Amino acid sequence: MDSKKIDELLKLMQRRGVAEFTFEHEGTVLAVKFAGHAVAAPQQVVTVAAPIAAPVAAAASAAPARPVGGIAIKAPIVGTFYRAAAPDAPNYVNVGDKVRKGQVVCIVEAMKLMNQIESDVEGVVLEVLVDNGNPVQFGQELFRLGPV
Amino acid sequence: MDSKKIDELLKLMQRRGVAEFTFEHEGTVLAVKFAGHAVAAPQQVVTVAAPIAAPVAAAASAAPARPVGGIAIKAPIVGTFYRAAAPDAPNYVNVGDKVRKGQVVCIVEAMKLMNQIESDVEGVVLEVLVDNGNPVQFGQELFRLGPV
Amino acid sequence: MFRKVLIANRGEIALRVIRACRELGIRTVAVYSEADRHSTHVQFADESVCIGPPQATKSYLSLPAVISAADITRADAVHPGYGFLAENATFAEAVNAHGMTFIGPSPAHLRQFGDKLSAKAAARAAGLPLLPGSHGSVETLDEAVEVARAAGYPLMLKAAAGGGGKGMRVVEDEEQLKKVFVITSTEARAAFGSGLVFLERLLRAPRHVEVQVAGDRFGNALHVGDRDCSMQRRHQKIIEEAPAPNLSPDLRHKILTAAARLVSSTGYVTVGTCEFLVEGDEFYFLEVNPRIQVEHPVTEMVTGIDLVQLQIRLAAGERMPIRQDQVETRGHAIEVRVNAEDPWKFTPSPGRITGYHAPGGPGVRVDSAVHEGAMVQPYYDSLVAKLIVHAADRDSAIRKLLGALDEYVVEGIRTSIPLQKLLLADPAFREVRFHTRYIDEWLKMR
Amino acid sequence: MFRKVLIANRGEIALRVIRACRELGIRTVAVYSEADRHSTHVQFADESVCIGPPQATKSYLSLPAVISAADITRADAVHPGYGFLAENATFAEAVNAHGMTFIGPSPAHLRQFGDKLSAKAAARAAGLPLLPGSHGSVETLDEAVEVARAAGYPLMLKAAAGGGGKGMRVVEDEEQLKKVFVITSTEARAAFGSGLVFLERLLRAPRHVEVQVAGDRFGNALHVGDRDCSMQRRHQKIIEEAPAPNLSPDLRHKILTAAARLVSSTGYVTVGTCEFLVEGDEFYFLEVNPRIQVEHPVTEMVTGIDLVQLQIRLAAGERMPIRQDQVETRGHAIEVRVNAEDPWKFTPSPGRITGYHAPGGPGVRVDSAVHEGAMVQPYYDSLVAKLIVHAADRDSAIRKLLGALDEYVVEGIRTSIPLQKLLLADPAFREVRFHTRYIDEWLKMR
Repeated sequence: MDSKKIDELLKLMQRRGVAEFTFEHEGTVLAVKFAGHAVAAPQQVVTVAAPIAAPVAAAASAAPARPVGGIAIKAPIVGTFYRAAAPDAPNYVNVGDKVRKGQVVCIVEAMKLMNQIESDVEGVVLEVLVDNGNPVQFGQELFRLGPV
Repeated sequence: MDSKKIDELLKLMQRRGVAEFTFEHEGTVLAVKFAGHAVAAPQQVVTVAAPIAAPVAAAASAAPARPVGGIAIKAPIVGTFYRAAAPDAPNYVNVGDKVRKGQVVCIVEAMKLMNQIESDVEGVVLEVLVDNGNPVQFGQELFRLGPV
Repeated sequence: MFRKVLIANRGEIALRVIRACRELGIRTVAVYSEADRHSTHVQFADESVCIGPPQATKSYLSLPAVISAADITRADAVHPGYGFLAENATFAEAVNAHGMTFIGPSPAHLRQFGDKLSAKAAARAAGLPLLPGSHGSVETLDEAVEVARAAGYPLMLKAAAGGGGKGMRVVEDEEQLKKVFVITSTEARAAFGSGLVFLERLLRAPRHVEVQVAGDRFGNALHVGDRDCSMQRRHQKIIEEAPAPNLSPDLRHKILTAAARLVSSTGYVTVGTCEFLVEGDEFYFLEVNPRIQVEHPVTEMVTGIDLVQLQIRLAAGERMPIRQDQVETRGHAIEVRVNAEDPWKFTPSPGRITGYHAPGGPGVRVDSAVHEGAMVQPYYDSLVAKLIVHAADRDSAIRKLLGALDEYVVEGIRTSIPLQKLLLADPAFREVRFHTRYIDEWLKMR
Repeated sequence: MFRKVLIANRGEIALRVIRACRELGIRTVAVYSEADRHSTHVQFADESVCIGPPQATKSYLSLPAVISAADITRADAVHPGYGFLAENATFAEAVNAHGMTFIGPSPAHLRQFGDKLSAKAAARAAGLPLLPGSHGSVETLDEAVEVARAAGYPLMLKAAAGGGGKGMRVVEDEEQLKKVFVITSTEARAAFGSGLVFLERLLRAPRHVEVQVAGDRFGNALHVGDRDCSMQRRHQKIIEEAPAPNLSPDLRHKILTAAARLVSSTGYVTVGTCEFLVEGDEFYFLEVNPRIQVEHPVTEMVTGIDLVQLQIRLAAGERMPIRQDQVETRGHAIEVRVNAEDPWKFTPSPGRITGYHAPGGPGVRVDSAVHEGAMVQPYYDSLVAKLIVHAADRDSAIRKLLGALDEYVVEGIRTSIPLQKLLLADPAFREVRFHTRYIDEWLKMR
């Protein structure tokens, strides 16, 4: 495929309003994306990553990215999530409460140790994302906070 | 697939309101995404063949696509290429000769049979691409013809 | 030993032969159609030659194209793989006539075993048990009726030149025989060029047991263990295993020695397969496959013998490198054929493989010619890969295979994997309560 | 038997353990760092738990994170793989303290064999030959000089807590010993927290021969054959094979029985490796690796024994399922480690794999956790895959391995494959004229 042929192809595609195309012929591959087109997924026009959609393991508790808005407080360690210091104690925080930076918001138990988890942000509790006594993974969202 | 065929395809797809498509035919692949379409997650628009660049075997005689211009006469069978009917006979054709459709231009020997190869096009011989007595693969270019 | 072998095939078997040649220090020539330009067998051979357009009749099945490719690359032997020209006696003759070696049996043996009637005659001469029936073609309806009365119903009426389940009719009684005799013969003539038909007792629930055999030019013949290939859909094998499970030692011994006896008495050279039907404690000769078979890996896994290397060495005139008492089986092996097809409708599913992950680890073997980005062509058979596992016993092998199928990811095309997972988990398979029509009946029940 | 096993590892060994568990009918839990979210071991486990950020110290090496993940998934055993926490006695204790089983030896055995001096003491007690030297730490220079005179030069001065080639110095004569004694001890204290050093005779061209061993809770101990891992670069094994080639039957027998004796005398439970140096007809105990090793597949290939399944069964308290006389080796196996690194400079080469084709066919095993599109992380060790071949003899295995490496396509990152091809083709390797420093010297000569 010489440059004449390529130019011909480019002109043709532009004329027909093409944003991107790939042309493959006898081992030659031409992949083109025209400028001025906001096309999503810019990383690898070609050779799509296509992470193998294999039997995706059911996570102990898959962290759902529920788009409630606001900022999340995430679990800094793996363990069991408790909303209160003891079964009969009041919850550290409830929906609607204002939370300061450094305030304890819950406990994550790991290796029999009760780790007090402090908020690293400020805001009002919009939602509690994990039920009391449930396991949480590292990085799992625990609370959603909105602006004060 | 020439540009006329491609243009035809593009028009057809546009008329039917297609946003993106992939067309594959006998080893040729064309993947196109039209502009002006907010296409969601173009996950596998392309998936280029990406033939693994493995130890590519040396073909018995790799068919080089030498861009001399003009039209090619290709080998219709595998075998040994001879320019003349016998070692002491004159070449069927030489550079500069005019060739008619149906004219014998060479011999390809296969299974001890001398197969006379006829030209399926008309023109003037610009170049002889294979040396006398050399092996040729199916589809390998033998001669280049220019306009009369 | 050969210096350079041309492989007249494509796909996984072409790659299998390339691997065997490489280990034997033999150079390889791949041939390919225009559709297979980027195929794995072309990439991994030492040389390659384009022999024609995508249609198999004009490329892989074209005798002049293949011979000529061997000629111009100065190959000294041709390996036909399976399918295509593998059992074509004319092709084998042409290879020999061009001063090259056909890696397979002689043209005479291809003819002998290519014809059902002469194959059965050879088996009978070697003392192998045959199914009751005509033991040869029946010419007239009267003759057929007489043979049928002696053999007993139900019977199969078969075209002598048929195969793969084609040209066959079940006959339940004399009335039906009278109805279908002429039409079967007429159809056979139209379909296979020969109207010869024969009669054979129909077994209701037989198992398909076959024996891997080998012979050399010095009269040595041996068996390399048995396989069970009863799990078939419309006579197409789907799951194969070695050894055949639940055979009594006595019956197994009888079957194995019968097969070796046939090799010995016919002077067969290179490797082949002797197929039997087994019902209860009885076994009956079915046919000989004079080639390397798709399912040969299960035998390799349990015996540790490389059958393709053995085939090449025997074709090159070497003496049998092993004695019968050196053939030992260890553990159990199962193979499934991963086909590019809809697992339920069995319609072909060619296309580009957009995601690929093959299973691995101990006891897992993959014979394939595909990879991510590879194109499964619509022109040829739908076998994409063979997955073979080997474990200490049959139950472990089934568990291993199920795990490996779970790991097997093929995206962009549909494959037979979902069907195979169900079949492997089926109690009848686990408990060896199956026969050659089991899958067909199972599919009807679903 | 266990119901659910948490695998405290990643990469190919995590997948290897998943496969073993699946065959034993055990559920699996994968743990992963944020970088490994899309890794194969996560995809193929029954459950998975994210345990921390990419840095290993905060994820795979974090004792609380791993224990806690086992806790919340209610696993009843933890398999540590190799590396990371595999030989950490405190971790094993914590696993036990949480009511779970550590799939490996007892914490006491981890401590005994984790310390070079107590390991040697145990070996000496079992009657195993040791290299001449201090057989314990030397406290003062005077003591060192005395020991050195008795053992003979050249010597190695080693930190008791060192390993993997770190904290070692070659001492050619007494003068040099006087120069480096104090500095080595001081460095050892800084690097390993212990300044204890010992002296040992240096062998000029020893081979590294190791024995796979196993023991159960009922006092049964056996060896599962030997391996040669002399092909090392800076004490990192590059090519491993089984059995160790060119050992006299007498020497091999001595080495194997010595290893089994050590297992027996120490009451070691589960699988492990006993390493020796061999020079001429002499062999010397080196150390015990109380874990499953990277190179375990070569032993699996020649013996047909699944060592990871054996390890799990022994950890679960089962009796040894095989007798010593049932351990038979068949053929020869070789493994190469495919690392993501520059083959000549040995610098890591992480990144996305853009093209991938793994070899297959008979006798070829791939233990990997990658595929096309997979990301090789920069945070962890560079092992991408292990390629293992098995053939009838060593020469065939080398040819098969070279062919398989030719088929192995890994695009997007650099790998050690080109180096390994050269090494396998090297006459010294083929003729077994190598020793533990062979590759380092060979690299200098290039």
